[in-house]
Amino acid sequence: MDLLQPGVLFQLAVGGLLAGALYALLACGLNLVFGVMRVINLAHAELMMIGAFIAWLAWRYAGLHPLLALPLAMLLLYGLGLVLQRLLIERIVEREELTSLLVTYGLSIILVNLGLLVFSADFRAVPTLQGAFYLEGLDLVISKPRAVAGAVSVVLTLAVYAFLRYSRTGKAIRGVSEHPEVAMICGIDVARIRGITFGLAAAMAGAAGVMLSTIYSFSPDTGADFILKCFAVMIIGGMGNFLGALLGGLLLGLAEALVGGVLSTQWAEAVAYLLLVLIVRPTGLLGQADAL
Amino acid sequence: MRSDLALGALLLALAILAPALVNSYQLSVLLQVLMMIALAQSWNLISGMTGYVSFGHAVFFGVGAYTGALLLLAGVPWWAATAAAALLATALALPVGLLTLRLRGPYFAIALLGLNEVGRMTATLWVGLTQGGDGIALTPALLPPLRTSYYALLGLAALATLGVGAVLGSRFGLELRAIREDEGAAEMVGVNTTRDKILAFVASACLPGAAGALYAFYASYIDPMSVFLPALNIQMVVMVLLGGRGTLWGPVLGATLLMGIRELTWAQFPALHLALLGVLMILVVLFLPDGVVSLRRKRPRPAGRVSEECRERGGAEP
Amino acid sequence: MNRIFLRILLAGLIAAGALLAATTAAAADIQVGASVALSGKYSRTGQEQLNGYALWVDEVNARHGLLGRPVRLVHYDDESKPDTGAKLYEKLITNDQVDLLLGPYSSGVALAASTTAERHSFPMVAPGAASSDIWERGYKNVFGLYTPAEVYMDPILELAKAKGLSRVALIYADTAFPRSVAKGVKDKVAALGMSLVFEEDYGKASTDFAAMIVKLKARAPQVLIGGSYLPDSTAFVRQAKEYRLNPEIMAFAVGPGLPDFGTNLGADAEGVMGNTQWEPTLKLPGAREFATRYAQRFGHAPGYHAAGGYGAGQVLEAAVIKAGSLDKDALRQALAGLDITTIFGRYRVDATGLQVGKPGYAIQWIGGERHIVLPEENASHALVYPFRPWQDR
Amino acid sequence: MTETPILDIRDLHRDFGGIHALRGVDLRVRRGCITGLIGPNGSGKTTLFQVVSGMDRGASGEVRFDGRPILGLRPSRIYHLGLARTFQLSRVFPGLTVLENLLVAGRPGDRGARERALGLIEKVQLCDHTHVLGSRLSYGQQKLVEFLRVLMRDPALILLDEPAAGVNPTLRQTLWELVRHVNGLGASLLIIEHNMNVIEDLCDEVYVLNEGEVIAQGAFATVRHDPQVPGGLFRPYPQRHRGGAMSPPLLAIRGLEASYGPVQALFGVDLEVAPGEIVAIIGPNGAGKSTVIKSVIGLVRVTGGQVVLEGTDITGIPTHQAPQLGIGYVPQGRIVFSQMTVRENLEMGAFLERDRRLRNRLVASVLDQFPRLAERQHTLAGRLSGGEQQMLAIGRALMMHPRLLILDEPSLGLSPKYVDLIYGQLLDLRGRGHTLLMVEQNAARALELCDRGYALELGRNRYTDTGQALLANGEVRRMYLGGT
Repeated sequence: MDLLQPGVLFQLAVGGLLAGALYALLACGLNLVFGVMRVINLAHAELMMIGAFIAWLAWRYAGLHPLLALPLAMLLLYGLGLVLQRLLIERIVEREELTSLLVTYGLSIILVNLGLLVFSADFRAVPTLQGAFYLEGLDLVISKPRAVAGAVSVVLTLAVYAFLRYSRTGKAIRGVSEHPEVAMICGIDVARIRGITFGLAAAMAGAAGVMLSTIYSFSPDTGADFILKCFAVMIIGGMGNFLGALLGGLLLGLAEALVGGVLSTQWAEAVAYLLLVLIVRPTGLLGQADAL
Repeated sequence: MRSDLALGALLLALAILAPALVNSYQLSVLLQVLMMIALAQSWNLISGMTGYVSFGHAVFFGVGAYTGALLLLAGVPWWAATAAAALLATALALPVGLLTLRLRGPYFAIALLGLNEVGRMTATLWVGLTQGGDGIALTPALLPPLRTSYYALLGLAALATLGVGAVLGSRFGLELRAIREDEGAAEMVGVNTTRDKILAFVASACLPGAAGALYAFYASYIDPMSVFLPALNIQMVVMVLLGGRGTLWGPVLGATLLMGIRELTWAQFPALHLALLGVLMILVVLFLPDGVVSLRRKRPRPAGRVSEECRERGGAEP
Repeated sequence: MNRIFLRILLAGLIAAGALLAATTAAAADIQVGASVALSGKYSRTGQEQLNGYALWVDEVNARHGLLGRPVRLVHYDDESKPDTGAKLYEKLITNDQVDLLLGPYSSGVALAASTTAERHSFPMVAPGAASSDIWERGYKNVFGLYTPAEVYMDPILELAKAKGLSRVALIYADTAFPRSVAKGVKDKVAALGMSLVFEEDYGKASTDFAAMIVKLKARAPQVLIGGSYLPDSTAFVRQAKEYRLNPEIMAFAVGPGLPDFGTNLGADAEGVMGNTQWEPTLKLPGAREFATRYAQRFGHAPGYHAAGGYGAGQVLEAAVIKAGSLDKDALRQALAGLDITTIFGRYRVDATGLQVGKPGYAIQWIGGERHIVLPEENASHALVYPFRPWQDR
Repeated sequence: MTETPILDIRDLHRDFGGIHALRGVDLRVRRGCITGLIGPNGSGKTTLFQVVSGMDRGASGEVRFDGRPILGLRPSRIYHLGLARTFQLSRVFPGLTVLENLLVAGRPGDRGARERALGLIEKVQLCDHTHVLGSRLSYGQQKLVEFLRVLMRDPALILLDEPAAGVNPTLRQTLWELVRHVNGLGASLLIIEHNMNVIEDLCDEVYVLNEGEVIAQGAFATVRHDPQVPGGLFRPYPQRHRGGAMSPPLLAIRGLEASYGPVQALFGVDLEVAPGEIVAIIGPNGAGKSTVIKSVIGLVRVTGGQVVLEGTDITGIPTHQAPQLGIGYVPQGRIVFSQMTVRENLEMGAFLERDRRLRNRLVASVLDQFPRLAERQHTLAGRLSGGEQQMLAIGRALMMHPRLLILDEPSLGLSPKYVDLIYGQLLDLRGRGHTLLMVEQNAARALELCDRGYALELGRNRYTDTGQALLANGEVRRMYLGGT
């Protein structure tokens, strides 16, 4: 069958990995927040949409190229993340998981609907990056916006990883994630670190949003599809595992592209959901299933 | 207990008389309130009582809607189609419960969220059965009249409330609440937690199945997006939280309040009313975690009587 | 029983009663009821349709109303949801007791809302719905305005046949309207003896077509038909460019007919074909004037959704005048037999209420503007053929 | 003689990823007997309960209850067979009333259950609390209710995990009477308890567990004199209060009261630490030893009294300010950041030092003191042995040159070799002028080392003197240190 030719599969795989890099960037932030404060932020994808709309506004009204809007969006979302953490998340960090799920769910509804109010459900795009790279020798086409988005996503994800790994604040974040009490007695202000973590995750989501705006058409409610994909990524990579999320994102992108190629785009969309249900594998996630 | 029965009887009487008093639009609003009460009570049974938060109960609603619609098209009478929808949803809940109820906290919530999407994708992709994204349109000739749907949903809502009331006052309810409080300790005092959770889950899937079918008959048109609706999951959660989870009247009050707020706000603030719902959700969770019913003054049971009972017994013992 | 709880309940009942009382105020005006999407995924197009309704009402009133009585529009937001639409038409009919009904936007909502109208035997003029499913249920009270989705692509496929093309690829979103388009395309392709080399549907939210295009390229189609909306058609064209998918004809159902298609794609829109129900440039009585007045009132040029709304009003007006009363049976008869041309085009329905009088128009983006290219008698610009390969641009 | 024991455990093993919590435990509870289970913290007592009750299903070996194997059965099944247990930290259902808490444990469909529950409630004089939510009870009441709960179905065997910890003396008396009463009605009991008086009074037989092995068994009188049994198993002391810090104190604690939620843990503790001293806090489990030091660094909410460091009131400071004030803290259980290297762990200790070069110098100086750590500085801390991890935790606390170093159970769970090593390090630290405040279960070792010791019981001071004096005090030796 023509679709299973190596050339076609290779083409699909490259496209899938690039798309997957974007999932990874988004899911890494979600995972970071989960790791540090055990909060699953259901509004994470809405933060991404804010990033996308910042890019759109900057392009539409100031003619700013998305790559220039990137730092702006990240900065604004970092600030927004700090505020949200202070106003909402800090109040629920120590409460039962249901509370954080519900509060962030509420936040997500608010953001989506305010977005619809302000921007309407119209689909927007930021068509500044155009065209593709044609690698004739390999018989490979790589869409320019996708290549850029993929590269930026991978670079940012690795940069955040390096930040966590080597910087003083990054180590503090890891410390709080592992043993909040011990981190405290090392002189780390845990509430502040939580704020920085949430801000950082929001900034990553914002960056993902800017990149998304260059690839896809989007409307305020586009985030809903992505949050489910993020969960799938977290489940593949392991909840709270940063590099795992990077890997998970790439894998999901790859799987979607291949399924989309071999079956159909509809099935490709189902991949993430089927992975979500994988959470019920008999031993449960992280082998915690039967612990009472 | 007696006052609960009295209140229930009063509400039921009002609801039975309602069709004679209101026009058919008002009746359709009431019908939706009743549907929401039935759904809220179902959710209450599993999530309110055991603390296992389902973010995917709409999947049973969706399955029920499709079952009902397809059977109706095949010539099955509406009431039989509704019963079949309830049965199928219940049958589906058994394997789902077996697989997912071993997961705790967010894992369970996410698994069911995913399940709803799987349901939606199935309805979308299984074109041969469901007509995919075309949806299923039902013609009026097949549909039960509005009043019939209304009474059927009234029956569901009453059944659900009665069921929750019965469970709350029963040993089973006590065990479910013990699971919510401390699953390990519950197991240690002899509660077969696995069996109880699955029973509650399966029971809680039955009514959304029937409600889904009746919804399809009321709306006359369903498609995957409109019945496997994530927003419906949110509504179930919000209604129960708003009213008070794990209580008898909380979901009834929550559903009524929520639908009332919707009726009052959607006309004025079309896009805003969902945002307001989000705000409400956050406020309730943060400041009123036990729901509106917790506002009613908690009068502690007269301590004197109890200790007398206690003392009397003490006196009687040698 | 604790009193506070009862009090809350009582207060709720009183509030509900007051609400119901407030909404049932009678009026001497003729009330025209409509519910369209003002929020949710169809909010933009729904709003345009509502604008069309509103403009018609204003102008009718400026002409001394209907049957000598002023007309008032009662409208709601159905949130783009079928069940809300059904409930709101129930409200319009039984609670507001409106005299006339105009339809909602989108085929899905119309499918649900029309059942409500049918139950009450209340005739409804329904623009904003093109899926012929609506008229296959034997209803007596739903009267379409749009060219049915099934024949949307006929002019373009006939063009392809005339140009000697045979390899057709079909993609479509998985909702009621695009599926109807696709059904029509498949029938027409078979009828014309062409071959369908590729067919795939995709989710409504899907804007990632990379995998699909890679597959498409392998099948080398000459004609690409998309049963699509705006976001997906826009995304598809951008990705088709990246992957250099070069059919001779590229046509989409909804997207290219909208101004945003050009705004979003810029020069890449060039040569893409599409359908339109209506363009201001059509040689129809009053179309141009309507466009001017609409632009004055709402500050932007009307799309076909707005014109459809206005045209539906005109149809309703003609039917009321023909029936001479607001009687439902008389109106139904009038609507069934009416044959008029509005600013939106010809109106004539078959026995089921399906629109059969209005032809489909094919448009093409040429020089950054939409032009009608087919049928030729309505063309505002000559067809540009074939589609210029991306790498040559 | 040939009667089968009600509980028969043979060669029971339980590993947690390389840590052997139980290594071949053999234990028998005879019918109608009260059997005591004693042993230092971390010796595997609670793990044994977890396994026997079915809560932990990862063990290997054989457990027979009333002659039938129960290993691998689910807890509710085991309960229905007639084996019930309580938890070390009370697990009453917080959202259920006292009555409901009991009813849950009753036989389904048993009409007499309510009567019986009310009778039990009455027996412990909780009548006024019948319809009070579990969460509103005092901790002691919670423990009591939890005990009542397991009595609802006349179990043949009851496992009690420190039933009296945190219970006030009056209720405590009630509780022990209830235990006797239940035993009189035919139930067998296996009790974990640190109060040796109770063990001596109640138990027919005692098992001593250490590092997952039974090291002694028999009548209490026999076991007490068994040379194998560590001296750390002691019992309450007579009231005696003497001695104070010689020089102006570095740290002064006055009338300290503290609570965990509704549970008050400290009832006015006084304590002083002079510069250059090693001060040890000893006492049985639940005495409030760890709570004292956690209150100092703000990990526990202080509800009354004062903590003064060099004249500055630091009561209730946010924990993260502790290092700034010159307090280093080594938490219980050798907690290190397992995903970071040894070096990074030390750097975390100097988190407040922003200058990288200075930080490196601090790391170097700590590595000088702990050559073992220097060798492994690039290893992930999670891969170190227990003793090395404890060293690392101490090193981390020393990074900022604290004026006061606080240690919570530094020898807990370490093999004797490492205990010696750690204690050597602590002595070295004092030699270098550090001031140390430590909580220690291993009272004999701690008293040998320290300048002064404070003995706490039930959240109050019971005995204060120099370490040597405490060790030399015959009464203390007899009552606290196993009488050798």
